[in-house]
Amino acid sequence: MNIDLSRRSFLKLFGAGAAATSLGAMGFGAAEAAVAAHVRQFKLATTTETRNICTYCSVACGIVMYSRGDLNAGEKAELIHIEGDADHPTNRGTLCPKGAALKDYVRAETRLTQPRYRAPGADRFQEISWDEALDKIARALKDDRDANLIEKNAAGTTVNRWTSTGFLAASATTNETAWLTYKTVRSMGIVGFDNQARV
Amino acid sequence: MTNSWTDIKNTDLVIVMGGNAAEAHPCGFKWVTEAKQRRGAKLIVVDPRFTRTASVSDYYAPIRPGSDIAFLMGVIRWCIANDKVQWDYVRNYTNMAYLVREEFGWADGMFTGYNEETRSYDQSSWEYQIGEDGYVLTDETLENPRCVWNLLKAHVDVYTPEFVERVCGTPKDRFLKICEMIGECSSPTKTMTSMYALGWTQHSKGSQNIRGMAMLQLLLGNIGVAGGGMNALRGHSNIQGLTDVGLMSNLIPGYLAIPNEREPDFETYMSTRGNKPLRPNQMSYWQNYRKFMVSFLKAMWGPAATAENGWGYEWLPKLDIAQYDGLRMFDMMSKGEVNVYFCQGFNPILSFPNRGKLTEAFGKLKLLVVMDPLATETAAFWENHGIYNDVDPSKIRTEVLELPTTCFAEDEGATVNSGRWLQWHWAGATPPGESRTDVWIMSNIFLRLRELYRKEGGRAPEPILNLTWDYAHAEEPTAAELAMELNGRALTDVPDPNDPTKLLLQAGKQVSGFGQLRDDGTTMGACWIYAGCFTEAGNMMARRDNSDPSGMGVYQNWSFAWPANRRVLYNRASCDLDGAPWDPERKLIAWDGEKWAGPDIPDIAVTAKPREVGPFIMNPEGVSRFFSRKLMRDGPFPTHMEPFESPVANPLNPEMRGNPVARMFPGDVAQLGDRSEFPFVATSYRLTEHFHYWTKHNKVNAVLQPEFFVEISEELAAERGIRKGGRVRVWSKRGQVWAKAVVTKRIRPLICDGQTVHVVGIPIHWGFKGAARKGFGPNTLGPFVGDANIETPEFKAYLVNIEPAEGSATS
Amino acid sequence: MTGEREYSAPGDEIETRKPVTVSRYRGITRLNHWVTAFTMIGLILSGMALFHPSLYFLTGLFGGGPTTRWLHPLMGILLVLSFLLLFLQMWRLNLPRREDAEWLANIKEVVKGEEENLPELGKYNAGQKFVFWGMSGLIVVMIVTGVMIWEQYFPGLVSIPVRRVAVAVHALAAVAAVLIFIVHVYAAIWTRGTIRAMTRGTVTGGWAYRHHRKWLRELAGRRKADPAE
Amino acid sequence: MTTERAPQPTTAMANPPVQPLASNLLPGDVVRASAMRDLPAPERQLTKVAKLIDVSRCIGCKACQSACIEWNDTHPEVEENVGVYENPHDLTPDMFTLMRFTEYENPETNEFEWLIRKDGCMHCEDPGCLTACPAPGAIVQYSNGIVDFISDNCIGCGYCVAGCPFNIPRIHKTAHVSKKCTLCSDRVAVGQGPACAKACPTQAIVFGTKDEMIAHAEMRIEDLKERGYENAGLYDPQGVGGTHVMYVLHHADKPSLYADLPDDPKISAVVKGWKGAAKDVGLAAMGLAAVGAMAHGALARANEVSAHDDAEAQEMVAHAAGRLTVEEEAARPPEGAP
Repeated sequence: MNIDLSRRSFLKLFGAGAAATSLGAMGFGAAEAAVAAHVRQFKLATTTETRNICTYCSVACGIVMYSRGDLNAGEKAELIHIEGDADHPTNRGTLCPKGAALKDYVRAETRLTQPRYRAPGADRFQEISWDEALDKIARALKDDRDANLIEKNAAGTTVNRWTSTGFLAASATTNETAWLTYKTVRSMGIVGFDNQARV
Repeated sequence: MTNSWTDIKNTDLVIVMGGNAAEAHPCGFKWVTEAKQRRGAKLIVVDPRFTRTASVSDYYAPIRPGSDIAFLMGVIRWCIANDKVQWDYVRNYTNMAYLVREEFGWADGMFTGYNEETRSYDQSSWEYQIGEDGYVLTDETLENPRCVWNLLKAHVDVYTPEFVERVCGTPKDRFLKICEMIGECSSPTKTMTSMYALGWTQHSKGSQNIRGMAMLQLLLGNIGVAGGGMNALRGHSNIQGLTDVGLMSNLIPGYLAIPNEREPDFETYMSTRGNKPLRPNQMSYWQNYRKFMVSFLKAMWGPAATAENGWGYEWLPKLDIAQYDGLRMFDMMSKGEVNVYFCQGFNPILSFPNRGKLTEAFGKLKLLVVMDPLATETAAFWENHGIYNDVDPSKIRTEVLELPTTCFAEDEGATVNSGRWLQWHWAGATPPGESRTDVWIMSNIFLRLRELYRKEGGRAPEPILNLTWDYAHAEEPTAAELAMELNGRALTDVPDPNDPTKLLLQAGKQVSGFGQLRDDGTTMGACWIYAGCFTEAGNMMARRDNSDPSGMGVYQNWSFAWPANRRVLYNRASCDLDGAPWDPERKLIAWDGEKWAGPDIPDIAVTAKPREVGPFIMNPEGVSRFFSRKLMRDGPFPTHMEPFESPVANPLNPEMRGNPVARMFPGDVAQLGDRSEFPFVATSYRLTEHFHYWTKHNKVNAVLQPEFFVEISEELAAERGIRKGGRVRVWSKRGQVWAKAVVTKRIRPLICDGQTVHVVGIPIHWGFKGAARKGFGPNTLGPFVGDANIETPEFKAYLVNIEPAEGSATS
Repeated sequence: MTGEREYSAPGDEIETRKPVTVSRYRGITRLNHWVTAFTMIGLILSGMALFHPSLYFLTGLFGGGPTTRWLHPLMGILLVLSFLLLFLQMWRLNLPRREDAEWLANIKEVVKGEEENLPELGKYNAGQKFVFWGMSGLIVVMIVTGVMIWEQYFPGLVSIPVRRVAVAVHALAAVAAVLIFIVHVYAAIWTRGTIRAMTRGTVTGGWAYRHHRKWLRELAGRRKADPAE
Repeated sequence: MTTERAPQPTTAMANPPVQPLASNLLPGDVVRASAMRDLPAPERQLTKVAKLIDVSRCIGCKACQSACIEWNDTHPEVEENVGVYENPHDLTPDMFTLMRFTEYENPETNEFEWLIRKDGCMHCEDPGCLTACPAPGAIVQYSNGIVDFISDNCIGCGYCVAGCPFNIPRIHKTAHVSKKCTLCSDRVAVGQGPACAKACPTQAIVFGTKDEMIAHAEMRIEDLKERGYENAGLYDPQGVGGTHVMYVLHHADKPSLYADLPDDPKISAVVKGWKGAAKDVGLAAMGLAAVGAMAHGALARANEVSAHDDAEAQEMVAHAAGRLTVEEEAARPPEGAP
């Protein structure tokens, strides 16, 4: 009754099945792939790598993002995995519990995908087009600036100070975003301008 | 950070105080473990809680939240008393021998010049004695009682180990053991590094905490050397960059200042920024201020900025007060003085103190615009979420626009790490839905506003109409275009000042460094300290050569570090007076007889002769300062001040509440609690499993720390009948929260001034949006008080009460 | 006295007189027995598959390993319920009596098939009683240990050390049960005329006389006393 | 078809390849498989690998947990806070590794210590799970030391749970298969180290050949001894033949301080007994009984009812017409008795 397990039957158990019998014919590769299927398929094969920097803290660990699809080739890129960049001098491939889970931040269920508007007194958001949203903002800025900009102080000095509109800037955006934000905000005369350095 | 993450491996002693590096910066903390392994370095942790950093430390000491200055001044006193001073360094590279004005003094915990009404100091006495030659008077013998050395000795005299124990609750034997460990680093070949973060900044005297340690580091000769320095670990990935680029009320990129209204024109503005050297031969680098300012103004307004109109100086807003920082804006908002407010990737409802006040303030806005990749509590401040956000939407009239933005994975550009490395990153994912980059959104807002001014006219349209906008695609400038502006370029041919027949730079070419910036309008450069980041040789920030031939962790060809690709600031101070490294095994630079050279970029003119030019080239003295002159609003030396809400009185002056010059709005005084009603000290902090309020949106991190909790000692739990895992109510004068209780041996009651002080630890991270369980943040409880110099809220030390709350309503 | 039974169960009766056939098990009891029997066989086969690697192929009978894994304990529950019904019907007549000792003392003769010198017996001999009580006890052991190791529904019921013992005890009990099962089956085959008791429900008078004379005698007497029964 | 064969891994500190590589962890490298005896000899011997967890460098940040979830695409539940830092509260079929925290007041130094240990599969040289498993090929051990669960062969019986001396395997509630750390066999197969070891910020978790890991541990132990931890040592328990996940402990004399890490783990004697000779003895006993019965049936005379028995029965039934109860009948002296 004892089963005498030959390598053949062993392989069979491992899922190779008929494929193993024609191993010679198929050559290395497909048959082996079938055999090896029990070690989980390596999920990063044929993905596109992109170098990035962790968005969380200012250790600024190097990361490698793996996506299906290549943005540079004009394709839609779906992020499937992120891990530390072993070439990076600071983190040498390591990541903390936040960084190691970055993919699930990018793909969080609570990511926003559509501009939304909340009317005064409403108890919910409604979707709104970008055009409408941007026009609303520009209008509100224009109206408030025209109404409240302090062009000159009591001494008659031009001060171009606008205090009734304020701007809190993101601290995880790039320098380039920061510079563009700076330009636009300062050109308007906004002084209620701050970032996350304090909190 | 004066140094870099990778430099920490060169240290002999790490002191983590005012931070929790292992938890908040795990991958940076790696370099502490490297130092331990490579050099046998030791790690000291001083913290109210036995943190995860403490779990791998060699020595731990507890401290009462908000008493760090007493501890640090105590260490300085001990080092002086035990001659643990790097004398060569202190004598030559600090202002120890400088004479201070006779009028300056300190008594009852206060410095001379205090004005109770304005809650400020008249700082006129906080100054050096200046000789007839315009230079500071000094006494190299250190005998003059008015020299900084003697003033310092007198100032720290009160901070005996007994005083430290009384104020900080740190057992004397533990304090002394730490003094001894630190004292060893006064050797020129031993260095200590200080790693700190919000544990020091989020106090009403946060800046003075940091100065305290900086002074200790100077005493030990540890500033500018490998493995030393003052290392602010910093928070968000680009908080350094945003500050560098000046996204603050009072800043212009590169740490230039927004003018105040007493500076009506450009020349007046420049007149106080001459920065004439205070000692012979000193570089006083800020003498170049005008070049940076003009280049900035040209970056803003291009051809419209001319010598005639003061380079467009008039178009810059001018401040009437020091700054309109976040706390002030929210205070103004609560009074109905703000109509439109933008939150770009920022969730102030959870991150600023006194949430109740904030919610009320936001309800007084006409329009709130939130740009964020995630659904934030701020965008939904009007939504009712039971006890987690108990508001009535129908009573809130604020219009809200919530704009979906991309995140790091979907955009390109550079962020600046704590070690000032500008690292470029690339997009690798398609943005979800209709989300757009912040650049696209800001451009579109600006272009539409500009169009309105073009069409309709309006108030002061020039700064808007004249703003340079010469991008290939006006609606979405590329990261490279913007980075090139930050670097700066020649607007016209720039002649070589030494040989006018030659060209220094051809029109349109990128500058190679800030040395090429000009004050005549021939160059533009948005942020002078970034000059060199994107040159004619290409994008330096994208460099990925990770070789480190010196083994010092310099990585000279990896990305770009400001300024000038320098990795360790003040590195001239790593060498003795003659230019030889204090420790030849840890050479950053050295004088080779003709020039400075080494693995790092010298922080001094390469041909500046040793013994002539001091190492601290940004200071007009050329040396560093134990006595900080007028630079700090709350005193030229740190002095012990209690938190605004404290369980004990200040032994230096029992009448003094908090920091006498800290930011405190009149309406908020009534919202301070006292120890009779709120007997326990609360301190807030971050957990390693989470990043602020983002990762609660991430299922993985929500799994790792699912629910809001507070941490208390077994003793306090017993006293209040609280069980491990039980539900508790924590309340302050400003609000209440419900949490789970983690009862632990890692927090112990402290004995301060003869009484038992219990600490309640309150992690941040939870709110009413995301994947984790709904919860609260400590900001519901924290006081609306800001640091005297930098306006950080006092999140690290305030008073609360706590009780069991089993079975009470959860929604 | 006439209503009482000492050696027989309700339903046991002389069915025909010439030749004598005796009703030994009612239909419901037989059904009960066969449900138990087939469940037992299923349990043995599935259990054996998990018991020894060389018998793992038996999982094929049940549609594979995972099915075997969930089916086995369900069959176990069925067995317990089914056996419980049998137990309730049979326990009284399986109580030991004095003659059982004598029968056991002469077990050699039993094996030889020479029953002439054995004491007269009721419905069950000591061997059958051993099978009955043995199975009863082992089934209790197996269901208790089985629940302890029933991963699907009771994963954390007992500590791991207890669970280890439970697995071992379960296996040992199963071996014992199989041995008893073999004895039971073989005895039924070897003792000719027995199987029909569980198929047709009746045995011949000779069989009853030879193996369970007291039982036969009681039935013979009862029949007279209460013809209506 | 001609895909390059992946190298054997030597470190976790590398960026995984994206070009397709042929697996280098093959069925032929299996040296032991559950419920399968007489496995053919492997064609080659892989270098033994190991993961070393230096508890003294561990900061309890849970990056390993995070990386594990992400790499293995598991979905642990968002639980509650129950007053501790362990989250999830235990290993689960979706959480293969877990930081366990112990607050310890060292009576020798009077210092408080927060001992943090990463729990998870130890990849025993002599795996109790594999010993206990009844499903052929559900648990395999490769010649590099990795003990892997092959879900397709797993029947979800939970015997591995009883077999494991470290309380590691967990049975998935809906998939009904046993789950645990695979030492990232899918990464190892393409020359990479485990995800947790790569992520670990302080490199408290390192990965390489077992020999290198032991050497690395020795260096760490020396450092710990210099820092006053006299009993620092390596945890590579020989009771299970050594493990391919090892710990550096500051208190190697008391492993159980670290959230009940077994002091001297070995496969339980009960499991060994039940899985060892007892199985064969049991099987033999059952076989013998069956064979014996058959032999008896074949050789011995059946116990048959004789005509005499039938006649006696006839007589008895007829006689009973004389209103004798069974008792009376029995009490009657047998016919022909004196």
